[in-house]
Parts: sequence; structure tokens; C-alpha cells
Amino acid sequence: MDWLLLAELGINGIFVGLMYGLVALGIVLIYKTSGLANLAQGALAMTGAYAAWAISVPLGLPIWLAIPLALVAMFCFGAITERLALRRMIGQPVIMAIMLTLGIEIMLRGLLPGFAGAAVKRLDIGIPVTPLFVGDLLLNRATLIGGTVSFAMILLSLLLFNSRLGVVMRAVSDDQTASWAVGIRVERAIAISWGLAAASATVAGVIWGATQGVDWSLSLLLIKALAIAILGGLDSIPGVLIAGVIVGVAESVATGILDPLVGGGTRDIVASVIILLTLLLKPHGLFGREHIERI
Amino acid sequence: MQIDRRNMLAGMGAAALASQVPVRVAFGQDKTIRFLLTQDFTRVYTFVTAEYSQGQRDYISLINERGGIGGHKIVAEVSDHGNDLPRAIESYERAKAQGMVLVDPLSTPVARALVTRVLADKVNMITAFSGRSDAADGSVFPYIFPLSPNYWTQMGLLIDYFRQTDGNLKGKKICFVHIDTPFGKEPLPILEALRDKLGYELQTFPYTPPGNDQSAIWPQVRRARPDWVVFWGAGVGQTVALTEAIRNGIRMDRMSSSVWLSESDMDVVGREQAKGVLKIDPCVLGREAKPIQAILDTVVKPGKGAGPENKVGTVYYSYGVMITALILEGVRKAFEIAPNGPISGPWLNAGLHAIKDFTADGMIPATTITTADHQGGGKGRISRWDGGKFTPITDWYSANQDVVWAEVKKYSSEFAKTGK
Amino acid sequence: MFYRRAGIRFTRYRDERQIWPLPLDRRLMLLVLLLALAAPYLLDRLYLVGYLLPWLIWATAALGLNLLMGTAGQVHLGYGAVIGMGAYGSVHLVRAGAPLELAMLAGGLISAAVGIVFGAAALRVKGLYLAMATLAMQYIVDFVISHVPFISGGSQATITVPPVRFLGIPIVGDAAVYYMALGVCIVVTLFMLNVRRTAFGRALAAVREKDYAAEVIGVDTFRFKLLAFWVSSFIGGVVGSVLAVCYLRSISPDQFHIELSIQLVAMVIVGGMGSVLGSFFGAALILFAPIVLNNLIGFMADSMDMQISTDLRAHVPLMLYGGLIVGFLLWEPLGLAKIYNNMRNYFLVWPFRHAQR
Amino acid sequence: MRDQNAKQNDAMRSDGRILECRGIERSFGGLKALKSVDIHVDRGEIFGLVGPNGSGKTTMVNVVTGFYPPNAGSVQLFGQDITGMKPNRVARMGVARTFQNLALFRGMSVLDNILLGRHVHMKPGALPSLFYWLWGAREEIAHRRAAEDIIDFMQLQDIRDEPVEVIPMGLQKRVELARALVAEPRFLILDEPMAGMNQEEKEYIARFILDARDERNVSILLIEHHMDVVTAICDRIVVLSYGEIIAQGEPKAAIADPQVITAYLGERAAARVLQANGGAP
Repeated sequence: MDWLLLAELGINGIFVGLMYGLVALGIVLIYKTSGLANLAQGALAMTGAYAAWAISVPLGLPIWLAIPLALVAMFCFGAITERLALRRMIGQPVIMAIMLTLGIEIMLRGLLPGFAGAAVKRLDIGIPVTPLFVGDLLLNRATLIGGTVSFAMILLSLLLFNSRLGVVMRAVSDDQTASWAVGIRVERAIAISWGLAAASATVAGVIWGATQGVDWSLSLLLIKALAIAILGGLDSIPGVLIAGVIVGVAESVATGILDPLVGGGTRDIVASVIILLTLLLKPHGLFGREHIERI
Repeated sequence: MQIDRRNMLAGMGAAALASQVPVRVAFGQDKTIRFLLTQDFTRVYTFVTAEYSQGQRDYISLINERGGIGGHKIVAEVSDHGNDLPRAIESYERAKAQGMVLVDPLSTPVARALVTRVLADKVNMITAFSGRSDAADGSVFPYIFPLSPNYWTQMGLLIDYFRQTDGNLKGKKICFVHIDTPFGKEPLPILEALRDKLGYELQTFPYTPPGNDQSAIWPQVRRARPDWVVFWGAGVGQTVALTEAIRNGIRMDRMSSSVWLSESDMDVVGREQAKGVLKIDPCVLGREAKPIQAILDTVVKPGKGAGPENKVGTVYYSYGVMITALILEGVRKAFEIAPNGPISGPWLNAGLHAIKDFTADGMIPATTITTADHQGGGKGRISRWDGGKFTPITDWYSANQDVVWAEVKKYSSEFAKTGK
Repeated sequence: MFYRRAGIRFTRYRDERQIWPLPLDRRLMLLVLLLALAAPYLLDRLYLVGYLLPWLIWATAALGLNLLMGTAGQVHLGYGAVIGMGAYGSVHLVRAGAPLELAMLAGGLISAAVGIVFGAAALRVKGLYLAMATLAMQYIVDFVISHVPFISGGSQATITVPPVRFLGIPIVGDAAVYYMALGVCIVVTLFMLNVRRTAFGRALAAVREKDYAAEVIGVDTFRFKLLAFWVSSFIGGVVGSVLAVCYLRSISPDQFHIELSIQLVAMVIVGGMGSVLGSFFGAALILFAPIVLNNLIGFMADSMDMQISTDLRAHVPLMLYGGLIVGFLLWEPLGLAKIYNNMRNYFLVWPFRHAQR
Repeated sequence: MRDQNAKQNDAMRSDGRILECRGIERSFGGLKALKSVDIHVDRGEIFGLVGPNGSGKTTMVNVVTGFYPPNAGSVQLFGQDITGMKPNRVARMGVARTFQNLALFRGMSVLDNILLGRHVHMKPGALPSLFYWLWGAREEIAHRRAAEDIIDFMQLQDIRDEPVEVIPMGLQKRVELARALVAEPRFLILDEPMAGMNQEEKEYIARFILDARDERNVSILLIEHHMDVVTAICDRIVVLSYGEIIAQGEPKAAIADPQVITAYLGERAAARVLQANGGAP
């Protein structure tokens, strides 16, 4: 066994996992406040990447300005989506709301390539491509930086949840009716969570867009993000960190070990298997809270 | 409100129905030859279709500007099938009802699903750079025309170039990084057959489609210390492969892909960083080729181009022109054989089979289509990215055709046995 | 008006429990059936093969999924994989020489076996979590189909369907293929209509609405959830073999990807959850809206000389497809079936609008 | 299967006990909802289970019907041990119940809801639906008769075809009772059947409960807050507080127990009441 390769894959997996985790963060934020899984999260990441690209390339603004502008735009986009679409689904079965997010996903996948062009776009945020060696170990600069930024973002959102706004959002996640009764504007909290989810998706989209180019395939981040969110527990932010690392490493190592055995790309299956096993063995994930149904 | 919505729906329905009508009217016109260019603009092959289709339409415009062929205009119906079979089959049946004689789906799954239909309906189907590789065997697939080197031939060409460069491949290591789909796995039999013949070492690395994340693959490739790397994917998979290879410090001049690599991919990777990477050319690229010059003069200048001018002469645009030139040469031959038609699938089929030493004014290697060989000889050349364009580094040549045809015969005979 | 309910009284329970208690509905359905039977003689081949045939097949599939999602309330985002297993199973059997009728049943049974595995997840989790579990299983089945050469058929990964006979009749030509699909569609439709008026359908609805209350009146929710998955997957398997034999004629793994599953879910939602008629409406809309729209844009671009970029033009169907799902969920969550019902109710009591309910 | 059970039960029911619960304990997390509760229901009686909110009444019923298997203790139904049996099996033994906050099936008509009550007597499956005309229709119609009997009994004729969610609360409660009765249970559990009703509606339901017992041979366990109803129709009651039995016996006597008054009203208020009554109940 090539231990060095395994180490390399493992480190790579940790950082890639954190980058996935940033997409999953949005799913968790939305689930925490409104109790539904956002299947449009991958498409939001794609939209964010397109937004950053559109501001920096066709409009010609420098990238350090384009990213914050994209963040603000996407925050508004997320909040408006919630206001115009999701809010009307209150009281409907949860599957309806989930299907609505799926519809939004499909729509975004049509709108953005339709208006911005389907070809892969280059999004340069200035990460050098030259290989970085630590001893005999090669580290991928793009994932290294991306993973670190993601880690910081997830920590930031943890802090946020300890702030005043965070307390409000936690209250909403605990009991919507009760929060409403004590004067918390539940709708506003949910809209903010959508805005934050869209903003974090934008950061994820920019990071991923910088490593792979911007096109519709960014929306495929959804399945990995779902795996992380479910493994970590849909309402747990620390869960995102831990599960992100687990999923990232599992995928990375599976590519190294399983692929030669099976003779096929097992990477996507890892996410699916993790989802399935989590749901069958521990449906509420590693850190999620269990809900007791009253009769 | 209730009523309004209903009225709106009814209005939409009426508009939709209205759109169905004119297509039936167009049926009445004669002196046309109808092609169906239903392709995937939206799902999987987005990276190529727009440019390819632009080349096809511009070339058809060029010929129509010059008065058509045999007094007939070429009518190309362009539509999107989104790699979705019901949509593809619908547009196929619709176009067939209008007398379409040729279809170019530019999609492996759609082409495969249409095979049985076109064989039964006697409609010519172009499967350039897509579809079944064994369709090169015209004796089994009389109505299916790859008209271009198939993937097996491309791999044969590449391996032969490696052999030419290194002198001998014995003991060398070739890494094959490919998308994990039938398309990606297709060259494997050839690679294995040639390994047994030439004695190189082969290591394969599949990645999950569409290949937007290959970060775990390339460290392994680097550790394998390959002499040559062949990466086999499409769209985002290609650019990610190149980017990751660069990040892992793999030498670009030792990397090669199939025909699916274009300038826009290089833009994504970074024009300078990707310097040295190899690909296969089935035709002359760029704006120098005569047909492209003619298009620029006659079609693009007067503003009749089918797309943005800066795309003219790009890699996939050139492929579109190349294939269309071949098809229209077939039409020309068909008029030579039977000047009065009637225009039909078999009529065009005879013409396509009569293509002989056609070079499209020097744009493509001399191509001859026979009833046995629908590939057209399997010639290509290798070109290298020099930071600004792909420059050819070999002449047109063909190689390892014996191995390729053994494989073709193996699959086509199985199709002949069980498929019918 | 001609569409009257007044004056219709039943004296037997059996009559009241008819599928269509109103004579007019019955006549309408008879007319539809006659038209469907005569379609090969009335319609151009384009409309028969390009529209009617896929419509019947996809509507049948949507019915199968609707049993699960609409009637039993179990979310299923992996129905495409179930259909795929049925298609592969029956095509392999047909190629091995089995008669189609047996291969079809076997395909159904294979799918049902896979479906039970999906159902096992439903015993552990529900709602959102079940959606995720079935989604994951879709990917896993996809992977298995394309990576086991025994199933996918080797490196070309395409299996052609040989000529087949159904009960001794060769299924050759458009008409035969169409009647075959029509037959399966009618059987499934009648089954679905009957489910609603029998204890089976009521038990499934009870499981859907409140599973604890279902338990307390003696419904074994465990068993009925599995049964719902079993039956619905069986239908999926049969549809899979019809799809392969009558329509695709050669199958490859990418035909049964997640896109198919989502397409079917969209059909069920747009048509109306739990509605039989809605499945037909939904299938038609989701299947043909992109086609019609594509033709419409093509027509506008050609005739009005509108400059629409290829990228934009090509992506309009995708936008529309998503837009339809979003639009229906927001404005008519009960789907096209509800719109139809509104119109029907309007005419039922016309001109006495106040009697509407 | 059912018939066999029934015969067995008849044989074992010599002592006339319908339900016998011994030492039932159940906790949720750290909360002990039931602390060693013993209750029994005799044949043909209307047994009342009362107590303040959160005293464990519904939990007790959920233990009996199999939703929460007890942590300790045993449940005997018709002389047979059913501890830990699944709810649908308990239902098949002839137990029907209604819920505190209504558990009708929305999206179905009143008739279909009542027909669902016949589930235990039917053999539902996919095949009877597929071959409806050969197979399913006869069974459906036979059970329709039974359902119509109950509809007459509960006076629900004119709302038969209405969707359940549109009819008023009081009627919904009545439909739920009908759904329980149509199963021809031998033991009926009613969890606050009169919650939120006015005097007239309460009297209606009380009449139905008495009729059910007298005409249909059902033994009844009743959870109820309206003490006037409890004292009027129950033969015997048990009062629970914080998961413990604090009084039992004949209704009037049991609810006058000082402990019961304290449990309901709190110490100080109870003292005042007791004083007003002259120190004795």
C-alpha cells in the first residue's frame, strides 16, 4: 500500500470535503429555520458563480469587488426567492415545498446558461496553479485555499448563531408558532436564512468555479452537499464540518482504493451510499436532534 | 381571476397549436433537400453543439448562396433534443413526415436509440465523433455514417504517434484518464490490444461524469509517473483534467486527448499554462482553409452568419463545416448518379457511398466512403497547442487500422447476429 | 346544459360506486376509448409514434408513481431506476428467448423486488428523509446498471431489442406497438380507478394521511407501505418493458437516469397528486411542452426574423420545465386535474353558479 | 385467525375482565409519565379515566393500544397477554379508539372514513382492485351495508358524501366515533370525545356512548374532563395525577376525594373548597 498516496488523498479529501461543506451549510441554514431541504442549493452555487463571473468579466470590474457585489446580489436573490415562492408553501405538505425547490433548480439551470452562454467560463481569482510540495507530498493550492476559506465561513456562521440574530433564528428553528407568539418575525428570519444560504452558496460557487470553471455542472454539488447535511444532521452546523471532512476523505480514498477494484468511478456513489446508510442506521445524522411525534 | 387564468391557458394552448401548423405547410415546397440537425444544446454536449451547429449552418448557407445543389436548396431544421429520447424521436418522426433524408443527432445515446429506426426507415444518419464506433462497418449499418475517424481510430493514431516519438513503447507507461461512461470506456479494447502488441504498460483511471471534480485522480496519475497521459472526456471534464494535471505538475507535452479539445477549453485552463498539450485533428482548423474563407466572404460578411463572428474557424466550428462538406459532397454525387431524384434516403445513400478522394479544397484529408468503410479511411493528424492555436505537428496519416477493424467487425457482427 | 347531475338517483350501492356515476362521463370515456382504438387509422404516423405512443407510456409510468406518491403518500425520487430494472430484466429475458408476456411479468417482478428495497427505507424514514433515501438509491441503481456488464451488455452498453411476439402476435409496425402500449395503459388505468374505490386504496390513503390512526383501525402500516412500493414498482417494471420494446427498441443505462425520475415526479405533481386523469394531463404537459415550445420558438425565429441566440433558444425548454413545476406548486398545487374539475363543476351546475361546491 | 382468537377469548373471559393492566411504567427521557399503574375494565362497564392535564391518561391509553410499549408491567386484554403487541394487532383483537385531537383522514369523504373502520373485517390487496368486477365488488358492497347501519345509528345520513375536513368539529367527533363503532369492537377507548363541545352536543355523544354499550355490547374506557358527564355515565373511575392513581371507585365519591381536588385545583384552592364543604366531601 502506498501510504504517501493515501496521505495525499486524505489531505486532499479534507479540503475538498470542507468545500462541499460550504454548499451543505446553506442546506442546514434553511432547514434550521424552515424545516425543509433546499434542493436548489447546487443551483444557487451555480448562480453565485455566474454572478461573480458576470460582474468581473463582461462588466469588467476587478475580482475583489466582484465577489462582494455578487454576495450582496445573491443574498437579495435568496431572500426574494423565499418571499415570492417558498412563503406561499407554508401549510402545504413538505414534499410540495421540496419539489418547489427542485423546480427552482431546473429553472436556474435553464436561465443562466441560456442568458450567459453554455460554454465553460473561466473565473480567475488569482490562485497560482504551480504545484506546492511539502516534502514529497503534493498539495493542491486551489483546494487548500478553497477548503480554508470554507472552514472560515462555516466557523463564521457558527459565531453568527450565537449573536442576537442567531438567537432569533434558533428560536424559530425550535418552535415557529411559539416564536411567532413572542413577537419574533418568523418570516423575516426564514428570509434571512435563505439570503445567508444563497450568500454561502455564492462563496462555494466562486471557489468551485475557480477550480473547475463556471458552467451548469456546478449544480451537481447538490448531491455531495446533501450527503454532508444528512450525515451531519440536517440542523447541525458543527455537523457540516465533521461530515464534510468525512465525506471528502471517503470520496477521495474511495477513488484511490475502490476505483481500481471496481473498474469505475465510485466517487458519486460514495455520497449516495453515505446518504442511504445514514438514513437507515441513524436517520437524524451524527449531530441532528430527534423529533418525537406526539399522538 | 379563475377565468383569467383559464383564458391565459387557452391562449397559450392556441399559440402552441399555431406553432405546429406552419411546419406542415412548409411540406408543400419542392426543390428542397431536408436535413434534420436535432442536437443537444442544453444538457450534456453543450460545450460543442453551438459551435458545431454554427459551422454546419454557415456551410449550408454558403452552398445555398451559391444556388444550392442541382437547383435544390438545402433546408436544415435545427432543433434541440436535450439528449432526451422522446424529444429526439418526436423531432425525427416530424422531420421524416416532411421528407427529411438525413439526420445528425450529434449525441451518442440518441444515435444509439435511432439506429434501429433509421435502418428500417432508410434515412441516413450522421454519427460524426459520436454514436457506435462499429458503425464504421457499412455492410452492417448501411445508413449510418460516422464520416470521421471513430474513437478506436483516434486512439490508434495517438498510440502510433507515441511510438513514432519514443521509437519504441516497450516498457513505457501510458495512463488513460477517462470519463466513466460508455464513451469514455470505448477506447479500452484498442488500448489493450495494442498493449499486447507493443508491450507498453497501461493504467486506467475512470472519473465520474461529468468530471467536474477530479482532484483525487491526478495525484495518482502523478505517482504512476507515466510516459504519456491520454485524457478522454468532454466539456467540463476536459478542462478540469488539464487544470488538475497542471496543478500536479504533469508535463503538458506528454498529454493528449481525442478530438474533443478546443480553444475555449484552453481559455478556461489558461492559454499559457496549457501550452504543449496534444490533440487529434480530423481536419484543418482555423480560418485559412478555403471553405472557411468562402464562408467569411459570402455568408459572414453580409451578416448572414448563424452565430457570433469570432467563433468562425474554431475547432468545433471547423468540425461542423467538415462534416457538412462531406454530406453535401454526397448530395452532389447523388445528383451525378440520379439527376432527377426522386430525393429520398436511398437516393442520398447512393451519393454518400460514391464520395471519392474528397478533400473539401484541402480542408480534410482525402476521404473515400465505400459500402464497407463508412469511416472514410481513418486519417487524422496530431496537433499541439502553442498558446494561441493548435498547430499540426504531423501529416495526415492512418495507423493501426487492422486492430481497429478487428474490433469493428467483432461488434458489428454481433449486432448483425442479435440486433436484427 | 347537456352536463347535468340533477335527476340521477341510484338504488343500488353498486351503481353508486361506479367509476363514472354520471352518464355523460361514461359516454365521454367511451368516446375517448374509441378514438384511442381508432388512432392508428386516423392519425398521421408522426402523431401516432411521436406523440400518442410516448404519451401513453409515460402516463402509465406516471400512474404507477402516482399510486405511491398520490395515494400512499410515499415520496419516490428513484422511479426511473425501478423502470430501468424492469426494462433490463425483460429485454434480457426476451433476448434469451422468453416470450414477451412472460418477460413483461418477470420484468415487473424484478422491479418489484428492487422496489421493496426502496420501500425498506420508507419503513425507517418518511417525508424529506425518504426523498433523500430514494434519491440516493436512484444513483446506486444507476451505478450498478452501468457497471455490471452482465446487465448493461458490455462495453458498447447498448442492448437492442429483438423482434418479439405478444401472445403469439408479432409486435411489428407502428399499430401493433401502439396497441400493445394502449393495452397496458388501459389495464393500469382501470386498476388505478378501482384502487380508489376499494379497501386497498382506502388503507393506502389512511397510511398517507395519519399512519398512527391507520394502525389503530387495524391497518398494518408496515405491510401496506411495502405493498404500495411493491405494486407501484411492479407497474414500473411492466412499463419499463413496454418502454423498451415498443418505444426505445434499444436500451442503454443513461435512459433511466435521475432525469427520468424527476420528469415522472413532475408529471405527477403538475397533473395532480392522486388523480388518475391528472397523470395523463401531467404526462402530456411535461412531455410535450418542451417540444411544442421548441417548435414555437423555431417558428418565431424563422418567420418573424427574431434574433434569438442559440444558447437562449436552446435553454428555453429547461426554463419552462422548471417554471411549470414552480408555477403549478404555487398557484394550483392540485394540478391540472383540479383545473379540469373546476371547469367540469362549472358546467355541471350551469347556469346555477351558486350551487357549485 | 380472528375467529380463533375470539373463541379463545370467550373461553378465558370467565372472570369478565376485558382489560387488566398491572404495574405499568413508562417514561420519556427523564420524565416518568406512568408510575406503576394498575387498572382494569370489567365487561359491559363504562370505565372513566380522569385526571388533570399531563397526568398520563393518554399515555396509559397509548400503552394499552400498543403505541408505547410499557417499560415495565403487563397488559392483558380479554385474558390474553398483549404487552408490546403492535397497534394494528391490538385493533384486530377487537379494540377501537378515538383520539383526543381527531384523527380522521383528510381528503376522504365521511363514508370512506367510516368504511375504513371495516378494515379489520376485509381482505384488502392489489388483486381485488385489479379484478374489481370479479372479486372486489361483492366484498365492498357487503361492508357498505354495515357502514350504512352505523351511519343510521349515528345519524350522519346527510353528510355521508361530504369531505371530512369541511364538516364542523362536533360532527367530526361523531364521525370518528362511528368509524370506531363500525369495526364492531368489543372494547372501545374514547379519548376526550366531548372536548370543545357545547351542552347539547355533549348530551348527544353521551347518548351514543350509552346506546353503544347497551345495544352493541361494547365495554368502554372513557377519558373525559367534563365531570358532569363522567359522573352521569361512568360506572367506575380511576383518577390519575403525575402518573399515579390517587383515587378510584364510584365516580361521585372518587372525585370528591381531597387528593383529587388538590390535584385539580392546587393546594390553596382545594383547602378553600374543602372548607366551604365543611371539612368533609
